[in-house]
Amino acid sequence: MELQLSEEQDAFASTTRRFLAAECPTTAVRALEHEAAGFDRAVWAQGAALGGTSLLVPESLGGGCFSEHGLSDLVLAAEEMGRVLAAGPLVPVNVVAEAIAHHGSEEQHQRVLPGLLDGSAVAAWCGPAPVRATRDGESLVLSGRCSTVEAGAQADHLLVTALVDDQPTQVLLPADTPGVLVTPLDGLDLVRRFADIDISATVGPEAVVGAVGDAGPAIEHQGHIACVLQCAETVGAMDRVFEMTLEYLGDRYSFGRPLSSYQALKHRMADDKMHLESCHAIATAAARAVAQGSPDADEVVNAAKVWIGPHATELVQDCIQLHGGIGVTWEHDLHLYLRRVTVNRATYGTPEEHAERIARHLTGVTA
Amino acid sequence: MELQLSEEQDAFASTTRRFLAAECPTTAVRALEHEAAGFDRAVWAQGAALGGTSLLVPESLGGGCFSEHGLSDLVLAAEEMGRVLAAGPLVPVNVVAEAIAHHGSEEQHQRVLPGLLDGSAVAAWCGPAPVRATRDGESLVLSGRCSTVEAGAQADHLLVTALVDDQPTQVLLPADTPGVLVTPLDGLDLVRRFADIDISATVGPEAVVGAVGDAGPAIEHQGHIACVLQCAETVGAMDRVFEMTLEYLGDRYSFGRPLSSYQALKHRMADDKMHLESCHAIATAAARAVAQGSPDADEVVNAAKVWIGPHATELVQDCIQLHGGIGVTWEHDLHLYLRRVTVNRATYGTPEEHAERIARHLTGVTA
Amino acid sequence: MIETRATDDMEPVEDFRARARAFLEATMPPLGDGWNDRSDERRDRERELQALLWQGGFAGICFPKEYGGLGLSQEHQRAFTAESTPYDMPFSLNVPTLGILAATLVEFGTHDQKLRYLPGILRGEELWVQFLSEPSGGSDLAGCLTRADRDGDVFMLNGSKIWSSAAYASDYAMCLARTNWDVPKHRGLTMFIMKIHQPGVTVEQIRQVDGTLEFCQEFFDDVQIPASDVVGEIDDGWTVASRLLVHERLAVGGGSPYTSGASFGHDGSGTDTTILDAAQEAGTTRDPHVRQLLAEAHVRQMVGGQLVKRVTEGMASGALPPPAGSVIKLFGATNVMRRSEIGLEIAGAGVVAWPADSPGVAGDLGRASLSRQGVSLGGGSNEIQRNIIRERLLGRPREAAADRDIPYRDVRRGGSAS
Amino acid sequence: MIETRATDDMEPVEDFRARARAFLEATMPPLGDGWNDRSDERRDRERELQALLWQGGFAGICFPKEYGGLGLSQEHQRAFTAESTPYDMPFSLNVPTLGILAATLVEFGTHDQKLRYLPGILRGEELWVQFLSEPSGGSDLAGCLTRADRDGDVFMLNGSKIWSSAAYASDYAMCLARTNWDVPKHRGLTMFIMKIHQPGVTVEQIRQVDGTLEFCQEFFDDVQIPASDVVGEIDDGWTVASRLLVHERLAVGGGSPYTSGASFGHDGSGTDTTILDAAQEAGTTRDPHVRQLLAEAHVRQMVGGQLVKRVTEGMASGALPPPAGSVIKLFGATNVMRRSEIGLEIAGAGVVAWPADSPGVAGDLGRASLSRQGVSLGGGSNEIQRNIIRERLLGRPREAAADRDIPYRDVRRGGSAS
Repeated sequence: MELQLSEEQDAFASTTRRFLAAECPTTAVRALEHEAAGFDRAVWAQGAALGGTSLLVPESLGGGCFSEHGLSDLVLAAEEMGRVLAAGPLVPVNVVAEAIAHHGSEEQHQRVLPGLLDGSAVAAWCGPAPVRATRDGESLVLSGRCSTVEAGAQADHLLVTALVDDQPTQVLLPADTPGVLVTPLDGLDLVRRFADIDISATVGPEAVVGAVGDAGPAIEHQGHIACVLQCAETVGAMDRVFEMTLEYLGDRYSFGRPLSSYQALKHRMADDKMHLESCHAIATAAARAVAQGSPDADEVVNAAKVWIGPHATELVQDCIQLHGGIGVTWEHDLHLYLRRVTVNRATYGTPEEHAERIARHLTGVTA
Repeated sequence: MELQLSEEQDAFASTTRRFLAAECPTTAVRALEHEAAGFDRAVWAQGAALGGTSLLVPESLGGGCFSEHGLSDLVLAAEEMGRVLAAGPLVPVNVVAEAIAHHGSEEQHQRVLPGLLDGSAVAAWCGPAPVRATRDGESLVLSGRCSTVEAGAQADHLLVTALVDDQPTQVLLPADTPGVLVTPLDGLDLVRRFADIDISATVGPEAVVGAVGDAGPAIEHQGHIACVLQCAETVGAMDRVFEMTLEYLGDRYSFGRPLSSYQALKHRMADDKMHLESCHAIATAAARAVAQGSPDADEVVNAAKVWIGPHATELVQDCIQLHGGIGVTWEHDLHLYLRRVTVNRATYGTPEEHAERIARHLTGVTA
Repeated sequence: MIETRATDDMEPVEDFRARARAFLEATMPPLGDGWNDRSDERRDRERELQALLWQGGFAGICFPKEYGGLGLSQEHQRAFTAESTPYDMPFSLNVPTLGILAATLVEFGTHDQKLRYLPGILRGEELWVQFLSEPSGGSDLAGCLTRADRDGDVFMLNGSKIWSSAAYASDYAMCLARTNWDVPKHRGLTMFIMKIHQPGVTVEQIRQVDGTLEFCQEFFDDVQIPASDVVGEIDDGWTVASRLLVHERLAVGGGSPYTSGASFGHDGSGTDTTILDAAQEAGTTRDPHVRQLLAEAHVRQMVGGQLVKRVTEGMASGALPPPAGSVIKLFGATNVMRRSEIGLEIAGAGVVAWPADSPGVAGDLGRASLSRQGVSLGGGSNEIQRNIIRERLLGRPREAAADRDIPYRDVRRGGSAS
Repeated sequence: MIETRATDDMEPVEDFRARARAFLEATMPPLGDGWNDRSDERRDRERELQALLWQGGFAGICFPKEYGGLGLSQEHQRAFTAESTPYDMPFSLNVPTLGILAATLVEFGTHDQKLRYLPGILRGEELWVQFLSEPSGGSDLAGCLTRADRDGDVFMLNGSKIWSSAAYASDYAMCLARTNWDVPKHRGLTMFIMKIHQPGVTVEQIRQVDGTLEFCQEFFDDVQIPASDVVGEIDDGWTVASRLLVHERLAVGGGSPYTSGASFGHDGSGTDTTILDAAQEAGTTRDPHVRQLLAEAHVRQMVGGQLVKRVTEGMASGALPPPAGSVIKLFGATNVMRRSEIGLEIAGAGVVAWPADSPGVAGDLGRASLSRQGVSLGGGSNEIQRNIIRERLLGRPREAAADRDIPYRDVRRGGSAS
């Protein structure tokens, strides 16, 4: 998180934290383990009412934010959600809301945004990997699979990337479009749901978001937003786990001394603190770069993912080690955090994929 | 080093250690820094007299060893040399002596072995990378460059790999063969010398070692011997550096306590000890596998290099850190050790190259 | 120290090997997939396998003859183990029952105790477990709060133990309890043999992150133990516990003379094959970066194997002191951590989600990574192993302890006892 | 705490920026290759560059007006630094002279001391250095054995200091010495201003592994210092030294208000360009494994930059306490270590040997790796930074010290004083 927030941001962060503490304790996460949706729609709607789905949408379309760039506000919510592992499709709903708000038609605005903004509807972002599309008069014939789509089985709307004449195009489909087959998946996180989506459908021109063949920059921007939110969530989770571990080491005695007095453990906590601060720093930089549309946004986002992904799992694992045996029990919350950061590490591009993008920037050549 | 040695091996190791302590202290290494040869031929001859160049040569040809396999004895010398960083072309002389003894003609035996065995002559092993060769009647026309050849400029004999009709062949050249241009190089180690050797020469059939086109297995075996000796030397250096660091930490007080009492340092020494033992274990296994001609010799040698190369530099660097500022001064011997293990890491195949060979074994495919 | 060499009055090792080979071929089932199961069914199966060894006269090769063993040397045991690799064996009886608890009993038990308990163990009828760790104690095993109060010929135990393996399915435990609160902590402990299924003992299984229920917590409520079941001397239980821990490191490392059959260990990061399979599943075996990772994972296993060999041989011959076992333990644990990391990297996006109930290799690697620290905690944490290496193997200063040389009742014991 | 904000009575920041831009363009030479030289010639050159700043009225932007500075805010300083990036600047005067010693003098010096010393510093005429570390002391700066014995208005110093940067080419030092042996160690120290080139002071240059002779050891043989050159209070030198160390961490991290011009730091592992060049030299830029390494090296630099920004801004605003500087220091050092390792891996066999006197990029990476720990030792070792982070930033228990609260003459000081 930024070390200095505006008054409005500070108020938003505090409200969010209070709301999450009341409505989304980790006991609630555990209770949702066997719920198909993985989140509570009533709680989600309350979160939406607090602003959780509207910050990337302009005021004119029912959204609005506190600072110059809605993303700078939204990462505060993402980080708070990470701290408690709150359930809910924050990334896909916001990414799709942003996309529709900025590139959608008026009809799409009216049909889709109100539900996303009040939390009554959910959208899934099917990512940059495209399905095939061929033209059939005014219509597009889509076919292909979108793998491991977050909230794919919970979504009312699917934002799909398709290649039309080899050019990236985005299409918004109702989830119940004939020819759309959604297969829910099992996964590592207790409540974050993914699905495979097979598409074999014909859609009219009204489904296209923006202009046909013109969606490249928008898709890249969506990927950036997804990564920024994910990194903020991960850093929030790391922050909380670190805090829990500090408390644990201070309370616990071994050989007549508090665990926190053992130098080997002290030095590991110092290293963990350093890594935590470095993750905050690069996550913040990525959020800022994307919010401000900096020319180096792609590079900074890639760097954030490359750095935070493995350091998050490493830090949580080290904190588990510092907790001793209790850390690997089901009863303790640590594994919930580990599941979340492990899943985040591997979604919206693995660290290795993002590193490869950095290498392309650096060397000017492909592998 | 093997934890249990035979009586003869134990005696050999002790004699070697006493000899090296007397003749090859690190002050001697420092004194040789600006000597072109990088070693003292008189001391080298004494070491040869103790067995340092004859252990891989059968008794019938003037060599002989203490145990079943000469390499098991020779690694003891290599490890002792590593402990004091003794100067001298141990690897190339032994590799070439073994090659000539086992594959050379009688004429080659008589011409080359006595000098190598009594230490009056030096040989360079130009490695597996081949120069080109074309036939000209009975003769071979060689052309190409051998890069970074250890003791290349000190050698009287050069064992060169050439491709004849695309088949690996080994050729033994006097260093003063017309058309052989040796360029001495500067380098990281104070006394270990390397040279580039450009060859553009015609040689008669008497220069060929073994049969034309048939040297593949011999060359691989030579590479194994080189790696095994190098790993033993590196482990000897690590062992000594670790020992020096234990002593230092025990003697030195900070904040009224011996440095060795600080838990963070204790844990690092424990990790270093673990890595040291693991390097001993795999170095020993590699020596045994090559000595006994095990079918998995290549795999174990590769593993030894992959493991020991980076762990050696890491351990020495950590020991430098534990020594504090004095560790990065010219006056302290630590950097001599660091130079040696850094050079060893990158010669006779880098760890990455050896890892790639392991991957080939594992996956059954090439990159 | 534990090494027993073959002597002339023993059956020659090669003769024994030939007999063992014939017996194994005739009797033992081939090694199948299930050997690494931690299920109750598998445990029962292993009791049966142990009974087969007993009936064939091959149980307890290094155990004393008078208590049902064969009284042979570790060379005989190694020959048997080498011959046994193609067969299914009672692997999990090795640790903790045979390698740790029976070994400790051989060393400290009275003649009567050994007569009474060892044959049952060797017949596969009795599984044993150690009750050492406590909920509030962490690594500080001697900081034991479970109390044993004497009443005539009986001790009354109250307290709780934790992290015992499969106590719910086991028969006996060695349980450390405090019998004297007025002396410094190491000097007021006593080791007891405790029948697990008896009044006053409640065993609860602890659900681990990987879903297993193997580890247990026990609660003692006026549990009665006859004084004849004290192991070693009263108030000298720490001596017994310390040796028990040495046996544990040896057995876990595969260097115990009392274990039979190959020691596979339980590698939380999956085998080489798993990681390689994941690369194959992802189609990345030709990627140079993936190849470096595959090689590293494989090299780590190879080095680990050689290190176990070096250290166990060194300990057996006396070239290395018992604390060297910690080197193996620490290496194994760090190996699991690094290999788990490699597994995650190679599995890539495959760790996130999978078709219902079929996680595939990548999903398996992801799930295994969740409990990877288990190996770095169980049987003495990495931190404890590092202390042992530095203090006892390298012989350097002990960590300052605030509880040394003062009556244990006066020691600070901190906040979060659970 | 150190942050000074622009106030209404100051020249507006943007006006100042415009003036600075014009001055820099007209006066300062463009940034060339030599800025990172540690040679004596470069040092003289930087004295001249500082003199140009002084003559132009741009020296000491945040220093008080009465001592030759401009009395402006850190915002002015940042504007100036931003404008100065294309130009050659007296970079090495920032550390230690301006950012550490002059900063400490501003905080603790008497009016007379500041009047006497600060203008000379700002004119580039005087280089300063700290005399804190001692040969026997390691990280324990307060375990100072150099003694200062008072004789009327003069102190007589005897002892030795080490690891001072370029003391042989500098003019003044702040030197910590023990003035009282009968109190615990932190309470018997005094900080002195010492003229370096005077009778009784011998300066020896220490040859480092990388061949540099920048670091020095000093020997004091009845060096006389007038009592008027005591900084702060007698016997309260540790207060001064502690703040000096805070200024050091800030200045090294690039967060000092007293430094001018970009802070490049000295990165022992070479810049990104070096590592990339090595890959290009080796023809491996398309190798996926090398690409992962190149990316990691680059990401580390990016993250390091963002961390410096976060922490220095946080410290300036008070959101983070001064010990946070240790996070930057430690990160920078671990970065150098890891980047050095990446460099070695990418350089491959190129680190071994090279044509006479032309090591090439790979050889440079090899040679740089030899002294990589320098960054992890100088200015407070990584171990000390970790202690600071844990104890002062996270506020947890101090490491046990055997020398606390006892007269320093009774403290054990161990074997190998050199």
